[in-house]
Amino acid sequence: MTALHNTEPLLRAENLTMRFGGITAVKQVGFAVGPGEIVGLIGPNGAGKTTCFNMLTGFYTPTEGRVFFNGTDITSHKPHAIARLGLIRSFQKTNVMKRLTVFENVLTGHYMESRQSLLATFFPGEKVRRAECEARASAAAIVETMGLSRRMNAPAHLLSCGELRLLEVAVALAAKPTLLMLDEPAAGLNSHEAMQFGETLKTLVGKAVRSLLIVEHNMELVMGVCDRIVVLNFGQMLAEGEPRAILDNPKVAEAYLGKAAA
Amino acid sequence: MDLFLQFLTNGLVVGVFYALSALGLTLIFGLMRVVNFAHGEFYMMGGVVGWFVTTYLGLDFFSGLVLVALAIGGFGWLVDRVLIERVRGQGEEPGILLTIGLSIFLVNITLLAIGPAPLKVARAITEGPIFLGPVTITKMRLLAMVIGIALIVGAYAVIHRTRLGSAMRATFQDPMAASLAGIRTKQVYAATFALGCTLSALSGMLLASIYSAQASVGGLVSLKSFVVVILGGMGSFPGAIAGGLLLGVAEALWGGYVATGMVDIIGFLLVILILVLRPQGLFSIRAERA
Amino acid sequence: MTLERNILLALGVLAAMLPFAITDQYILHLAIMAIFYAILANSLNLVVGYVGEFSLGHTAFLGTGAYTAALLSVNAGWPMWAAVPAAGVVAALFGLAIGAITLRLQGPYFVIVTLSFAEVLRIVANNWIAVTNGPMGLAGVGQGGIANKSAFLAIVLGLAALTFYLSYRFVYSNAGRAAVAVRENRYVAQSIGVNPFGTAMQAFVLGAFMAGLAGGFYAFYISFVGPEVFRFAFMATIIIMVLMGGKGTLLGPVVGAVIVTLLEEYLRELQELRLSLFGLIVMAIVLFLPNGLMGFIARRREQRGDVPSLSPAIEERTV
Amino acid sequence: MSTITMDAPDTALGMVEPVLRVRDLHVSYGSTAALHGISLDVHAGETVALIGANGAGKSTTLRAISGLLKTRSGSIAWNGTSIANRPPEEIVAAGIAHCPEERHVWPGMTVEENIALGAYLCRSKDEVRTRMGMAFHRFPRLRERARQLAGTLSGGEQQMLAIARALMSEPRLLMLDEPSLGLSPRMAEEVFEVVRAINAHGVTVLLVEQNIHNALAVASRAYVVKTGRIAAARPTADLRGDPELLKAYLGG
Amino acid sequence: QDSIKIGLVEPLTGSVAYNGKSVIEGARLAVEQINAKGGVLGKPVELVIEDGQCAPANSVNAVEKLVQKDKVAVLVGAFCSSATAAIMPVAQKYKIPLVTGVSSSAALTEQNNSWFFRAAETDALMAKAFAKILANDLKLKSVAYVGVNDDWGRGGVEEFSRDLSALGVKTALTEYFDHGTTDYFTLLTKLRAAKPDGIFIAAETQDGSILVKQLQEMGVQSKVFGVGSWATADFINLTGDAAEGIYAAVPYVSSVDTPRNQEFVKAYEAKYKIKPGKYGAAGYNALNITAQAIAQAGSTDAEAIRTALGKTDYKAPNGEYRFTAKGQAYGFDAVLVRIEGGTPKVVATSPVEAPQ
Ligand SMILES: Nc1ncnc2c1ncn2[C@@H]1O[C@H](COP(=O)(O)OP(=O)(O)OP(=O)(O)O)[C@@H](O)[C@H]1O
Ligand SMILES: Nc1ncnc2c1ncn2[C@@H]1O[C@H](COP(=O)(O)OP(=O)(O)OP(=O)(O)O)[C@@H](O)[C@H]1O
Ligand SMILES: CC(C)C[C@H](N)C(=O)O
Ligand SMILES: [Mg+2]
Ligand SMILES: [Mg+2]
Repeated sequence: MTALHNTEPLLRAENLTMRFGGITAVKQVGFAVGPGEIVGLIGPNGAGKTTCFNMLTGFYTPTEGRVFFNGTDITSHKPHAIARLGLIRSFQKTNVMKRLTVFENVLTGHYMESRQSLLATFFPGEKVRRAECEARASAAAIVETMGLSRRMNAPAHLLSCGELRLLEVAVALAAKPTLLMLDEPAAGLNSHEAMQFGETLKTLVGKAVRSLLIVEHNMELVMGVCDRIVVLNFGQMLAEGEPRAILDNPKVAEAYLGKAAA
Repeated sequence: MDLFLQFLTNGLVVGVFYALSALGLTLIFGLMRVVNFAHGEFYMMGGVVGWFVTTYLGLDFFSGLVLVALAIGGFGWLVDRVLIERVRGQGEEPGILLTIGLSIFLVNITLLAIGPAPLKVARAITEGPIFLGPVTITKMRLLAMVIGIALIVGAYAVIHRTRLGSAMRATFQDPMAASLAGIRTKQVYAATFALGCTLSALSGMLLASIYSAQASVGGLVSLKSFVVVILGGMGSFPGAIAGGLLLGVAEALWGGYVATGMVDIIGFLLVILILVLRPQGLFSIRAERA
Repeated sequence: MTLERNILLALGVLAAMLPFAITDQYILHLAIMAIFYAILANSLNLVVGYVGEFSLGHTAFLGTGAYTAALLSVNAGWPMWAAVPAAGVVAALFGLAIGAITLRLQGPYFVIVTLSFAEVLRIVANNWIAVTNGPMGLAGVGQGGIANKSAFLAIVLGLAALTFYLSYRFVYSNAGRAAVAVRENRYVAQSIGVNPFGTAMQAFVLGAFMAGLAGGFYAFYISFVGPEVFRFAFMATIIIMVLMGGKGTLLGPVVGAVIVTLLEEYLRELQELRLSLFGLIVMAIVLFLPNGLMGFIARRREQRGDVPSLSPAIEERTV
Repeated sequence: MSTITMDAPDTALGMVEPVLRVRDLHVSYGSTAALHGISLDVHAGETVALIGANGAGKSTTLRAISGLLKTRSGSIAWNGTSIANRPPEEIVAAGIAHCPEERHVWPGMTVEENIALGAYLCRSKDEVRTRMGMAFHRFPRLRERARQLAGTLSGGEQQMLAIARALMSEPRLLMLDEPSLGLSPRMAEEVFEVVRAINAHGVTVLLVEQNIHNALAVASRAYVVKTGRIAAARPTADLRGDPELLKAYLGG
Repeated sequence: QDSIKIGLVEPLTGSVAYNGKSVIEGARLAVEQINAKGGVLGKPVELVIEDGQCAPANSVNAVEKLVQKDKVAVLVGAFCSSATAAIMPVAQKYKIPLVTGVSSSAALTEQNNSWFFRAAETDALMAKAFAKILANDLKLKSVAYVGVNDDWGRGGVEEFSRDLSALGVKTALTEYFDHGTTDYFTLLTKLRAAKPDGIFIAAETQDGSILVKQLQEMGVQSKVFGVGSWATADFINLTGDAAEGIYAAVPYVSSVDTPRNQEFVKAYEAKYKIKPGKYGAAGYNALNITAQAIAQAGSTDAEAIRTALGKTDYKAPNGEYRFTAKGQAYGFDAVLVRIEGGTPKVVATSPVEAPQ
């Protein structure tokens, strides 16, 4: 059993299919993310990457297929139930709590760590107080890591587009993910910032998070951080492999990279 | 069977009236997303001003109707520019509070001006029953139905077939993008609000000539109109018609076969039931994804 | 956080001295009503301000509480100390049942479906004559019990202390933060493990419980309960209090309740003009203090601290 | 419609009156200032890029030009006429299109309706139809999804839609705020092809772009924005050749 | 203190404000006349009017204010029976006499509240007074009962149907409708199918006028009689020719041909440009009864006023008012009218007797 546990991937998707009315957005997609891995999910616009994310994290119920996380079948679980297992995601369309400050956003991210009984809510004891202190300290540290300390107490609606992307990642980190899934986290960062961000990501894996699944169109970033890459096209698997191999794959170049790769 | 037919007819007539009185709200609440608690008061003002212009200015019903449409439309325009404009884009709550205040003000200022008595609005045509087989209906009701259906179809056409209609929908869905497309959003808001008020007032006068006008009728009209709009699905005209007819017929059948004593419960039970089954109402679609 | 707590504590201490300080029965009555409304507004605020969904059916809980207390008192002779907590519990159960249906909906749909529940209950109360005595209502609640205004003031203060303690704890707990997360952005909330339905339900039931307590108190204090406790007019008053004071703060509803109670009372002098003026004042408050009085104060503090706010022109709608 | 002031012969850029002239622009959100005196010129037929770190004020500059934000002080002149603090509707009508950050498509309308409304100010139905044909030609993906509600499109599809919509007004100055955001590398390239093509047809382009390679490839000049000020104005050729310089500008 | 204050709690806003206003008109007229004659105990009478909105809580608030702040000697109100029921314990607690000229629920006088006096008919008393006349003169074999769905409407329907049934009149149908209903076609469809000889309706002006109009639109031919403020100018104006021939049982009608009534009608018309109706008279009477009791008591002492109220003998435009031990008025005349040519013609008069 223990031996098997080691080889068992953290996340495994089998045969995922998603149809919206007449449109099949994702068709029979299967891939896995192993412990300690950084996997990239790429593909042309509308290929079905975000839809995959939504199926993996319970925001959509797959028309067909199954999802396993840490050995449990999480297909069609509720999003929050999946999050509680340690599978945390960010969104492609910027989603933050706009009226809260950066710090409050990140503090709220610690929800799962600070969960408590109803009794403790109304009659908090020493334990609750200590947990609260720890959460605050951790929140401050995460804001720091993401390079947002300058904006610590600014309400989120004051941030620029790029800063918001960083804040989203910070909130996701606060939830202490086992597997972190990021949907275009570097969109809105300039080339230079994106590379810095990539470095940060690499330092996270193994420490703050076990594995990383990342959707991103910034090829420099993807090639720089990913151990393995999965390519979707028109909802179907197009290729899978090491970054170098993907770069050299003519089908990927044709469908996705365009002339730049040539 | 004859009874059933008569109930059904009653229900359909009242259903059209419900749809008609909810029409203004479909624009203002359904499309513009202003939770307008003063809707019933615009309806009420339609009746009261209608009474005033037919009784004191001696206008006939139809000229009165036109004058009422203009007057309340203009008033609605002002309300939007002076009041609603200031709380736009701040979420639902300020609008709710504002229109509750407006509704309290309008009812009571009307009470002050004309008193609480029910008022009689001149009728468009002479009254008299028409017998269609076993079913009785009156000429005035038929006329009101025809006008009502015409207004509903007209409003639908404006929203879905005209440039102004597209501009309205764009403005309510994303005002920033709309202004970048060259749409004069402030004007569009005001025009929509005015149009909604006009429709409310028209139905108010039309129905006041069948029933009667009174300063305090607004509350019930607001409540039922909200029910109709929600039943049909926010912002959907076919939905408003379906919601109105559904409500009318359900009430008629319940009143007919169970008891008239608590017919008002039907609308609310329907809302609860339908929203449990279809959380976006009958005719509305969601365009939102994670 | 601590500022709000300290102000609340100070207010509580001040209020606790009221029964000794005031002998004028009329002022005592106003004080009791204001505190009663503060409890009610606070309970609605838990839903409106912290779950972020606008409930128009809060009178459902006020009403079930009031009817529970009245029935227990009139039919079974329960004393106030037993009937009022029972009212809270029954209202909380109703909260659970109604919440199970309504909290699946959002936005305008939630607004209208909660209103529908209150109306259904009103119509039932009006027609189920065998139990509720229909439109005639239940008279003589708590007869032979407490009749002294100072005693009622002490009781309502006790209830206020309890309910504000509970709200304070809830709002500043992890659960309260989760509720705010749901209010601010459902997607984010879910993705960090918050169950939007469960969290909203907690706040909803807590609010229902507190409204039920208020209803139970109301039944004993007025000694009469009729179907109009479910009416929208009641609801409108509570909404005005919450929004005027400023939703999403604990202090706001208290301020709103006191102001509206006094306003309604002192506008009496104006006779017929009273409600027209009241409507105008409500509108003026929205226009000039769009976030309520507390929001206004917060903004003033913010401006001094130079934290600006979003200009509405390009504020984004969180879809 | 605004008047065309000049069609001066191709002389050195500095000699000709710019079509867009921004001087000492100050803009704030509420009480915090975001721009502290931006000055820039865009000449007819040029493609100019605004680059800079996160939160530097690039988007704010575009918003002020298109009328979404009121200016505190400073001037914005379009073909010699001041357009500062005019409402966005008028500015669009004068020939300036702004494709905003974050797409802002109308979620409850179909792709087709979104595109058609981009030409709201064009009253000729035939003309709108030709322009729509053009849009679908540029973005075939959108033709496939013509009847889909825009809110359900993928991120990149929405981005294409936003660009297509901005082009529908056939502006004389096109302002694009991060057009490649969320686009696949291939799609981004295609979009820049479109930008080049439009530019070749005489449309002036003002571009905010995070993908520096693309930005520098398509633009002839670039302004570097740093905390609400213009830190440098360079021909893109200079910047392309000097990665260190670039790094210094973009580091934030 | 230079005036004697009487507190009046009536609905000035809300759905029954229309009727509440009439009560106030009557009361104002009474006060004007009293003060013109030098007031009471040598001081002018002052009315303090509060809006109770016919809601229990608001009425209680109003009473608290009237008693504590204005220190009124007597309370008059609060129109709807439910609101009156809510303020009765307050009046008792503060030991202030409470007179109502309107609230008609029989239960009110059964609460052993010795501070409460009802200067109005109850539904039971009206039914007893007219059931026989209706059954015999209109030759009714079956009657359909329709009432507004509140305590008053339900009370009226119950009392009339009980008394008429006792006389052998069959009940064809009983239906209630909610206040503010505008469309009665469904109800009337059922009613038409039940084919009654007569239709009893308990409804106020707004509901009643629409209902009667729609009766005509539906082509229902049965005889209509009802209780409520029907014999008023407003009602007849709103109802138009559909009002022709209907009967109404009311405690007061302006066309009663007694000198005292004619004098009242003249004064009322002079002041308000409209003939008094049931509620105008109720306000007028309640105020006169109160003022008279204060004069009798010789002081504003509450106990003394209560005793004096118990001994009331007031000559009203519509007969004489006395109170039973429980505080129920009797001795005044109720009338049955028929609307002919746009005016209510008195068909029968019957003194309201003290209930056993
Ligand atoms: N609710 C829906 N209804 C209809 N079609 C949908 C819906 N959701 C997604 N789609 C379609 O499914 C396809 C896949 O969308 P998805 O968002 O997964 O793409 P993506 O790979 O994330 O693309 P991008 O890189 O542009 O973000 C798109 O063509 C989109 O239009
Ligand atoms: N809606 C807003 N309300 C208040 N402040 C804002 C708002 N939008 C931006 N700001 C502030 O204005 C400054 C400039 O923002 P702007 O969006 O123009 O930056 P940007 O250069 O476009 O950055 P990015 O590359 O991240 O999009 C930032 O400091 C930001 O915090
Ligand atoms: C308006 C009516 C319902 C008032 C009624 N007479 C009552 O006692 O309540
Ligand atoms: Mg995507
Ligand atoms: Mg930007």
